[in-house]
Amino acid sequence: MHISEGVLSPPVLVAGAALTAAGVAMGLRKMDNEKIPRVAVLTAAFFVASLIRVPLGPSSVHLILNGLLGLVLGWAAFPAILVGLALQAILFQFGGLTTLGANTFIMAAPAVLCYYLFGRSVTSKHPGVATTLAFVCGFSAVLFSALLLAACLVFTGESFLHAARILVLAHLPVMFLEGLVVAFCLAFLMKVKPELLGVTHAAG
Amino acid sequence: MHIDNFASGDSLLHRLDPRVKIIAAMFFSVIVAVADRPLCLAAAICFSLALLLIARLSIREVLLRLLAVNAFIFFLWLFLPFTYGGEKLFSLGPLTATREGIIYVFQITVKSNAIVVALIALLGTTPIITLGHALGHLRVPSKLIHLLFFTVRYLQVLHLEYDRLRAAMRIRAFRPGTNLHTYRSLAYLIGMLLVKSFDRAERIRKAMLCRGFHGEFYLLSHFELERIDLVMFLIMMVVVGGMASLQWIILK
Amino acid sequence: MDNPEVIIDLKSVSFGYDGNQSQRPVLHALNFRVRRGDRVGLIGPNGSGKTTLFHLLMGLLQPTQGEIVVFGKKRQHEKDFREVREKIGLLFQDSDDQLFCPTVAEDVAFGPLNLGKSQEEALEITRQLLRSLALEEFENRLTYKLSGGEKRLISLATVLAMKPEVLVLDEPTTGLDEDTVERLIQILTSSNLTYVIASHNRDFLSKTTDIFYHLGGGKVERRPNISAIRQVC
Amino acid sequence: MDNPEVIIDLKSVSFGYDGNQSQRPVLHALNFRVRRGDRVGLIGPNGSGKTTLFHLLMGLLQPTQGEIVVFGKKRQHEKDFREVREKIGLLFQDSDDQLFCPTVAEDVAFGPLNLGKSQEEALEITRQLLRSLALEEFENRLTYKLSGGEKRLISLATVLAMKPEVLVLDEPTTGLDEDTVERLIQILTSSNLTYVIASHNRDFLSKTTDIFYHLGGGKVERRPNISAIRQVC
Ligand SMILES: Nc1ncnc2c1ncn2[C@@H]1O[C@H](COP(=O)(O)OP(=O)(O)OP(=O)(O)O)[C@@H](O)[C@H]1O
Ligand SMILES: Nc1ncnc2c1ncn2[C@@H]1O[C@H](COP(=O)(O)OP(=O)(O)OP(=O)(O)O)[C@@H](O)[C@H]1O
Ligand SMILES: [Mg+2]
Ligand SMILES: [Mg+2]
Repeated sequence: MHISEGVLSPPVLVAGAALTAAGVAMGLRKMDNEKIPRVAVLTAAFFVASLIRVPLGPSSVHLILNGLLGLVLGWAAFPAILVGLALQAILFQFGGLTTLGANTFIMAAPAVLCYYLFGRSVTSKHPGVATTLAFVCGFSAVLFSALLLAACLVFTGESFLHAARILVLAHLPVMFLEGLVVAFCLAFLMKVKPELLGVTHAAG
Repeated sequence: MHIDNFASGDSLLHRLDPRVKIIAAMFFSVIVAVADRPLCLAAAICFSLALLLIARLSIREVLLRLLAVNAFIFFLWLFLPFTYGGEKLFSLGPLTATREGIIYVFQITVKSNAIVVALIALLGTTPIITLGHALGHLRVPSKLIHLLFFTVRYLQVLHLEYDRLRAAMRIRAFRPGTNLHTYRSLAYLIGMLLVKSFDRAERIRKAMLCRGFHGEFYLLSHFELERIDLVMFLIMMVVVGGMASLQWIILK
Repeated sequence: MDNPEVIIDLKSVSFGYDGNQSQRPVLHALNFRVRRGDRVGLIGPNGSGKTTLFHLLMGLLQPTQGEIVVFGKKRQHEKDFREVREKIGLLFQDSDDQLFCPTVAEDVAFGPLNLGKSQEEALEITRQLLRSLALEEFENRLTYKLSGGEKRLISLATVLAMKPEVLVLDEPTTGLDEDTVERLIQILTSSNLTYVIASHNRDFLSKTTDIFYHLGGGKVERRPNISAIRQVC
Repeated sequence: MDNPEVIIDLKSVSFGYDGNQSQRPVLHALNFRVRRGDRVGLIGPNGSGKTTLFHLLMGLLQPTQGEIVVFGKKRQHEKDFREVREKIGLLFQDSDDQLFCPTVAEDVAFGPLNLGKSQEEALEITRQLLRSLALEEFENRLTYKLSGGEKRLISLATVLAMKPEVLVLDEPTTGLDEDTVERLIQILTSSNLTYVIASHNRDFLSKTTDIFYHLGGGKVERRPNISAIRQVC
């Protein structure tokens, strides 16, 4: 989910950059030097996970996993996603420099939102509740991202309205997929290493 | 996982001070991203192509990259010509394409590709770690730089770990498809990857303690601006300044 | 292809890792043949290419030259190897890389599920197998928290759950205590599977296998008995 | 404490991981003593606790029971171990855990910088050390692009850069080709450091060490020579 260079209007670019700068500043404040290696290794893990091609009908998609990333990293999601996107921009030329702010915000803001909305509740003792919330977390993180992306386009120009609407709709299957994957993944983490989800709370 | 694909080379651009390249790339990207006048955009494309030639990169490789980058642009071509108001050009069933709409998407296409090509030629030609050091000198917060360094450092390590787990799945006849079994298995794979990363981070922490780490990181790299760096910097700034004046001053 | 009994036939296979700065290939025009019922021991020093050989056989790596014929068919593409992977079970050298599900039961059931079994069938196979290996107590344990030896045995179970015709074991005894090694010998010798074992453990090999090959200099060579192979470890 | 020559003294140390489902502790009332100038080889099967022992010694894990006396002082708290870590250099089992800086020079200089050296001094130490190890060509290489053997040697350099009095090496030869092993033997034997090496490689141990311990069942026991230790690998 990247917006290419040259698409967004200057006000949207500036707003995206400013919001991301604030988020990153917040994330860096909450991440002292000792935590950098941990955040970085997990960032690398999420980066690798986002390269996995997941079949979806006749085609396949890449996972976004920003909901899960938010649960694990909390506010550090901002610097983590910024670094991830900068790497993608330099390694694969996805996204770019001027859109880095907007693209980061599109993915990181929902991640942090998920951290606040679901951070504690997904660790619920009741497995049904935990699974449902995990699904909702994965689903809504992508939904929020798609909506933010659409908003960026529509604020750039009315003429993008149609394209933006289609973009959100096209992401619907991805949202279900992400919900499922995050639910399964969270079940795994809760069983195997619940400390991983505690990282955020210790950091918060 | 290939990192620093375009960084091996010995062209003028490869040798240029990374700080110069970063600043030039920044100014260029910003100007082009907000520009909309044909002359300015034409100049931008020429500048990008010139950089590409100076960097002597494999054209094939660059085109392959551009193909992937243009997926989003292609998507816009499906919509914008028909939703941008203006003078009717042709109709496709109920849809009417406008002249202005086509010009608008064309503009976006040019801008996007000009920026990406310049980024490949300027930033792609520097190893990512060197870029990090340069950003450190350009006053990007050091926490962010170290986060970048650690992430790059462990990207391959984790990718190899992923490859091994994936091979373990393959030899047990795993074939991905659109079904719950696939999603569950891939989710477990991701979970295992995260758990292993978490454990590795703990071992790294211990290794750092053993070497006396007490919360401070240091950046060791230093760059020397040579005459050629200054000359190139001036040239690029003049070009970018020229583009800006084509956009905002000349022929207003 | 000419002999129906030959089930694995590597013909003049060469392989080198690109990444390897020393340009010398790991395997060089190697020939290796396994017939149904063979119990083969493969000995070679560290880095001689045992793991590489097994990965080529399973289609996880592609040879730079030569042919891989398994079950009478030449195997070249990913889809040719699907059948190979259903019938040949590989135990990885590092069990840490082989288990990825949260619980032992889920990991063992993963293979059968991939072979198209239903959840119930897969669970049934899992239970039965764990029982027959005297590992039933592990069913609900977390794979991540198993000890090295336990991981090994469970990895073996995940491979056996696919009911393979041939087993390929890459250094199965590393990290196992004596009791576990005994148990492994028991499991192997009481099965009537065809198998190939790469190991540094001569004692183990002489108890489980009767055909010996030495891997070195990129080639395998048959030896009349295990003591004809110079101490390597 | 009573004998000034003893520099490492573990007294009746016990340790178990909580996470370990099998409740048995990894180390049990273990005694282990190293004197200045000793060159100790430690052999034990996988999972016997070699790495755990080393981590206890460095204060990376806390014993559940027993005392850790290093350089004549009882070490209990994090700050007691700061001095230990300056004087004892641990080479980790996995070099990827140990080389965490982007470039070789930065990685080698990391320790000296933490010991309070200035940038110039640290860089000078780094250059000199790399030269003395014949690794000067690596100075500006990126750590993630090194091969396994190169990573090992550079890891050793990062440890040596802190000018430790004692070296503790956790399986230094795994994954190394013969030339690198030779080089390692050379570096170790030509130094006059006290060191403890855990390794499965008997040949390597017999060339580098002269006091042998066996770790098993949670205890270490001294053996007169390496062949008195039952084949474990
Ligand atoms: N992914 C890789 N990239 C580059 N070189 C590799 C890779 N894997 C293995 N090698 C090299 O190929 C050679 C053969 O390796 P392989 O793992 O097959 O040996 P092995 O006989 O299994 O050794 P061991 O007894 O240590 O398991 C070695 O020299 C090794 O360094
Ligand atoms: N972080 C951990 N949590 C729980 N158990 C652990 C942990 N690390 C090691 N263990 C267990 O402690 C025991 C000793 O492990 P250790 O790594 O010290 O052995 P080792 O002798 O170094 O083995 P190797 O030769 O494989 O390196 C093993 O049974 C292992 O499974
Ligand atoms: Mg091997
Ligand atoms: Mg160990």
